[in-house]
Amino acid sequence: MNEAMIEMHHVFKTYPSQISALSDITLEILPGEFAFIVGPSGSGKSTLLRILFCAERPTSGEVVVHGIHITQPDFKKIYQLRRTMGIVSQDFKLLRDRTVNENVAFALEITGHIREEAKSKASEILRRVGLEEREGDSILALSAGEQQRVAIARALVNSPPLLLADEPTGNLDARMTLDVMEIFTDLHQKGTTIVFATQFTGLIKRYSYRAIRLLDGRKADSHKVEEVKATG
Amino acid sequence: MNEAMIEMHHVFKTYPSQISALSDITLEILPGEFAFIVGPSGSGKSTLLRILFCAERPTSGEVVVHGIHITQPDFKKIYQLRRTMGIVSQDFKLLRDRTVNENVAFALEITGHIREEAKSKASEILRRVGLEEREGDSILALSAGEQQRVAIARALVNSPPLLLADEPTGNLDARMTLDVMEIFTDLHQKGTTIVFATQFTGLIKRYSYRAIRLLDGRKADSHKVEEVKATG
Amino acid sequence: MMFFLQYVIRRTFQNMMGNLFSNLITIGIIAISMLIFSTFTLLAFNLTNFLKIWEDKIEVIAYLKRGTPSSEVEPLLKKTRLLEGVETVRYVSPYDAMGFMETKLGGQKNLLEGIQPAVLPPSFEIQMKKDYRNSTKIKEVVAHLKEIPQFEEIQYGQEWVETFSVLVHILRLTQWILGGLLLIAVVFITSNTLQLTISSRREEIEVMHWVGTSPSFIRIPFYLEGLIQGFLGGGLAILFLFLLHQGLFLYIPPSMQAWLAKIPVLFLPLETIAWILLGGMVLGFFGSFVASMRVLKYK
Amino acid sequence: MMFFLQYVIRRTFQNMMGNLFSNLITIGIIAISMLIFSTFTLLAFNLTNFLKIWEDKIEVIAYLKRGTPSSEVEPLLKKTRLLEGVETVRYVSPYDAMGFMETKLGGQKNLLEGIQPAVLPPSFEIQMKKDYRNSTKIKEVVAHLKEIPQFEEIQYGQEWVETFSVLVHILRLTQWILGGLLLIAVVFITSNTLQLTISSRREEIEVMHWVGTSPSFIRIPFYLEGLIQGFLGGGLAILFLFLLHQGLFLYIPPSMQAWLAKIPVLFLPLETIAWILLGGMVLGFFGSFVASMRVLKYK
Ligand SMILES: Nc1ncnc2c1ncn2[C@@H]1O[C@H](COP(=O)(O)OP(=O)(O)OP(=O)(O)O)[C@@H](O)[C@H]1O
Ligand SMILES: Nc1ncnc2c1ncn2[C@@H]1O[C@H](COP(=O)(O)OP(=O)(O)OP(=O)(O)O)[C@@H](O)[C@H]1O
Ligand SMILES: [Mg+2]
Ligand SMILES: [Mg+2]
Repeated sequence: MNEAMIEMHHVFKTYPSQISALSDITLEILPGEFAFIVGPSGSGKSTLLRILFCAERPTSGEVVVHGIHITQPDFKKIYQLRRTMGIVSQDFKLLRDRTVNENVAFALEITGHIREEAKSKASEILRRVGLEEREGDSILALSAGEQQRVAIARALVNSPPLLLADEPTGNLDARMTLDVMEIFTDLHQKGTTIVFATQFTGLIKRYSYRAIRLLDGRKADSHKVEEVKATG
Repeated sequence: MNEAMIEMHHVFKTYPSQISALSDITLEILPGEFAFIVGPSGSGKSTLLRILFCAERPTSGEVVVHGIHITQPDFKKIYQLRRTMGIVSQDFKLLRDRTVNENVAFALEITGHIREEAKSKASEILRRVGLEEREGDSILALSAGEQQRVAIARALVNSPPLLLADEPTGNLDARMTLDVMEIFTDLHQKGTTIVFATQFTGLIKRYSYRAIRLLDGRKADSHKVEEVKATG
Repeated sequence: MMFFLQYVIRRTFQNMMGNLFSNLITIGIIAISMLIFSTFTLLAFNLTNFLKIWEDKIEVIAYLKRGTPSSEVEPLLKKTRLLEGVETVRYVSPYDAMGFMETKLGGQKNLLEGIQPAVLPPSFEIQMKKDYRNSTKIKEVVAHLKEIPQFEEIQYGQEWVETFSVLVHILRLTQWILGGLLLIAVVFITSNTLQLTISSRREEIEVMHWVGTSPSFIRIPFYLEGLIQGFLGGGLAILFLFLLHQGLFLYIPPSMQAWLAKIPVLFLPLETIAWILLGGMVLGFFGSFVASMRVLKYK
Repeated sequence: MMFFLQYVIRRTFQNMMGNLFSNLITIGIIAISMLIFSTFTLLAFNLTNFLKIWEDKIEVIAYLKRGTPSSEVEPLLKKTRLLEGVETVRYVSPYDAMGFMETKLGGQKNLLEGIQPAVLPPSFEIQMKKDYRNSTKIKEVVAHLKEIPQFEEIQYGQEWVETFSVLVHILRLTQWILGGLLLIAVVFITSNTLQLTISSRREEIEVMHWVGTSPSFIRIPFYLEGLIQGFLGGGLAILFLFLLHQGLFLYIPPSMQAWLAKIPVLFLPLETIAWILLGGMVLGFFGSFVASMRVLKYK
């Protein structure tokens, strides 16, 4: 096996409609690293995260996560892999007819936590994202930014070793973005590997983490991985 | 009747769970005006736009749009009012199982345009937001930024005299935001009234339009309407 | 208007195709319900028809005293014919009675060999007028007959007359109960499928509201869907019933066919078929109406 | 394990409550289908039972020549009893024959007044062994009987025997065809509702996949739902059938009850009830299985 948390070797992703979303991506993310994936809209950031999450299969190339080859994974085992990851999806993927707490507790329940335990753990993490007063509300009663914070809470509640976050601050205002970044930095310091996709170059300028830049996804040959070290 | 396009008099909105989203809002937007609604996440921007769009009823106060009192509107007539408005919803509200073109053409078809005409008009507006190559793709095949542009195209296709846009550039990168703002500015110059809700203060700094700032929606008494004139 | 119709038809078609499987199931279920109902209607129709034929056969037999002189028969016939409620009277001589017994005994008619007809009593077969063919009225007529001294005994199928009335009664009652239940079932089922169709289109309907679609544009396609489902379900039921009706004759062995030939087994009259189709459509429409009341609130 | 069970039950309950209306409809439809099926089973059961009783009555009548001396009767009886296929033989004297005729003629028995029994022929009533009670075997026995010179004529209900065979045949065939159709219908209906339940939960299922729920956690509640629907549907059908069966007696007028008393109208035996319930569950499960195959692909 390998010591890297995530490895991608010459990964190509061409969607059925001949849209090349990723082309010849090779990268390595070490355990405990905090990596930004940056690039303009449509450059393939979400595609990259979805591949890591086994929600999409690469057209060619090899992907290794946690030492497991997930290029052609056993469909029946995907769920076990997913339990080791927290994901913040760009469209939140929350249950509309459940409350805030239920949405977060849900992720615990299905992994075998008893209900009360799941509830109280959910409360705890919701406090951390500042939604302690909204626990009993339905998801539909939340503003976009609030929903995004619920999605973040759900991704964190299992304390996964790997966190995949797709534009997790896209609907947050400047102050909340700082709050969330603080949580992420905290997790990073505790050893969690974080992959953070965003198009806001402002963030990578402010935080001096490694940034992997994807270029416009429409032109297949321009797909390159660049290392951008931003300063402070 | 009145010459203002939009009037709000002492509008309060308290959601059933006792959350006060708007409190004592009084404002007036003139025909042809371009107005930003700014404020942090959860400050009531979406609520304000939903009230103007008759998707939500104010708890008290009076709202007049196009000279029509919509505080207690005739439910059967809402659709006629909506046809005079274009709305870009924060969650896009696109049809997932239709193509890009169909999503835009749909808004024309239901107002009585024949199919071919609707299609070609949709193509035209989609070219304007840079999605001419994606017309035949399903909405699910689009990145978040691309979906947002479809939502903008749909709002514009009917050439409505009033455009309500809720965070329409939230998923767009810097370059695309400029493109969209150019379209909006263009429409504004042709006489369209535009209400543009956003939390990105960067935008209001760059464009010297009137900005109405909402303050934190959680504290009812701090709800105030401020006029912020930003300079170029 | 033309545009509206075109739109409604296209959309209904899209809706139905989008939920093809559940539409087929609904149509099938409506067809089954309507089949049960129309089978029952057909049965009731034939039974009523059969009972009418049978009703005509209700008769009173008055046995004359043995050895009544034939000169007395003619005036007696006249007298009987004049009684209230009596339609026709037929004189059955001892010879006729012998023939009747032979028929009645069928295979065992050998028993009668060697019996002289003369030992049998003559009798009158009395047909009642239509309005008098029920147990109360017959009893009245029988009472009058009993007053005539030349009659030894009066007999009539009292038991059968009573059973007959009960049968008709049960039939009518069952028809209404079963009919009612099935109608409710059809409305529920159509309503349910359409409700599910509508909820599976919830997102779409929300978007339609969002872009300013008029309520009728949203609803009418669903109503039409219900109508079509009801119509197709009813049509299938009738088709299937017709095939069953035809198949009955193909399958039945010749020996029974001869027996059935005596009772005409009719198919439903065109008018009833039209009513069933119309009924299916009304039910389908009603189902979709209920569904849209429940689900299609304007937002 | 305990936790898993608890989870599955809670979720199944949530699912069913969330789609309560369509669940009720499904259960109702399954109940109707099963009711039709079990009504048919009950009818078949009773008819078979009735036919068995009737079968016992199939007999051959051999008329003796008129004036056969009574000394010859005893040896003839013995001889007949020894024939292959014959079970019992009963001697019917002319006096017995007279009594029989009176019964047969019922209301018209007055016709017989004045007839001397002596003019009637004596006869043997011959019961067949069970295996011989069908048209081919009876014909063989009759051929043997015809060889005995003391018999004037041999009679048996040939027509009835044939009709009987045909009836049993039709009954069996219809049972299988109808049964098969209804079973398919129940699977389709359950599958359809569950498919709709599943699609109405599509978003939720997607989220479940997203947070790493194991496939069995997602599927088993749906299977259980199908099982429960099938069980409740079957149970309702049996309950309703039982009420119908009981109600039959309450509603029928005393005159007919006496008549029905002769033919015992039985309810289904416990074993059959168990099979029907089990069948409902299997069908429900199968329906949900088909539905989840169609809709629940892992993403
Ligand atoms: N299922 C799909 N089928 C076809 N094309 C797709 C599909 N998903 C994504 N694409 C295309 O692949 C490209 C990359 O999409 P992706 O969602 O990865 O972009 P992104 O970097 O996340 O953009 P954004 O910042 O707008 O979310 C886009 O052009 C998109 O239209
Ligand atoms: N249907 C609802 N029921 C109860 N509370 C609601 C409902 N919709 C919104 N709210 C609450 O009202 C407040 C204002 O919400 P709104 O969506 O208007 O905020 P916003 O300014 O659009 O925020 P964002 O920038 O995050 O979209 C929030 O606290 C939100 O939770
Ligand atoms: Mg994306
Ligand atoms: Mg908002």
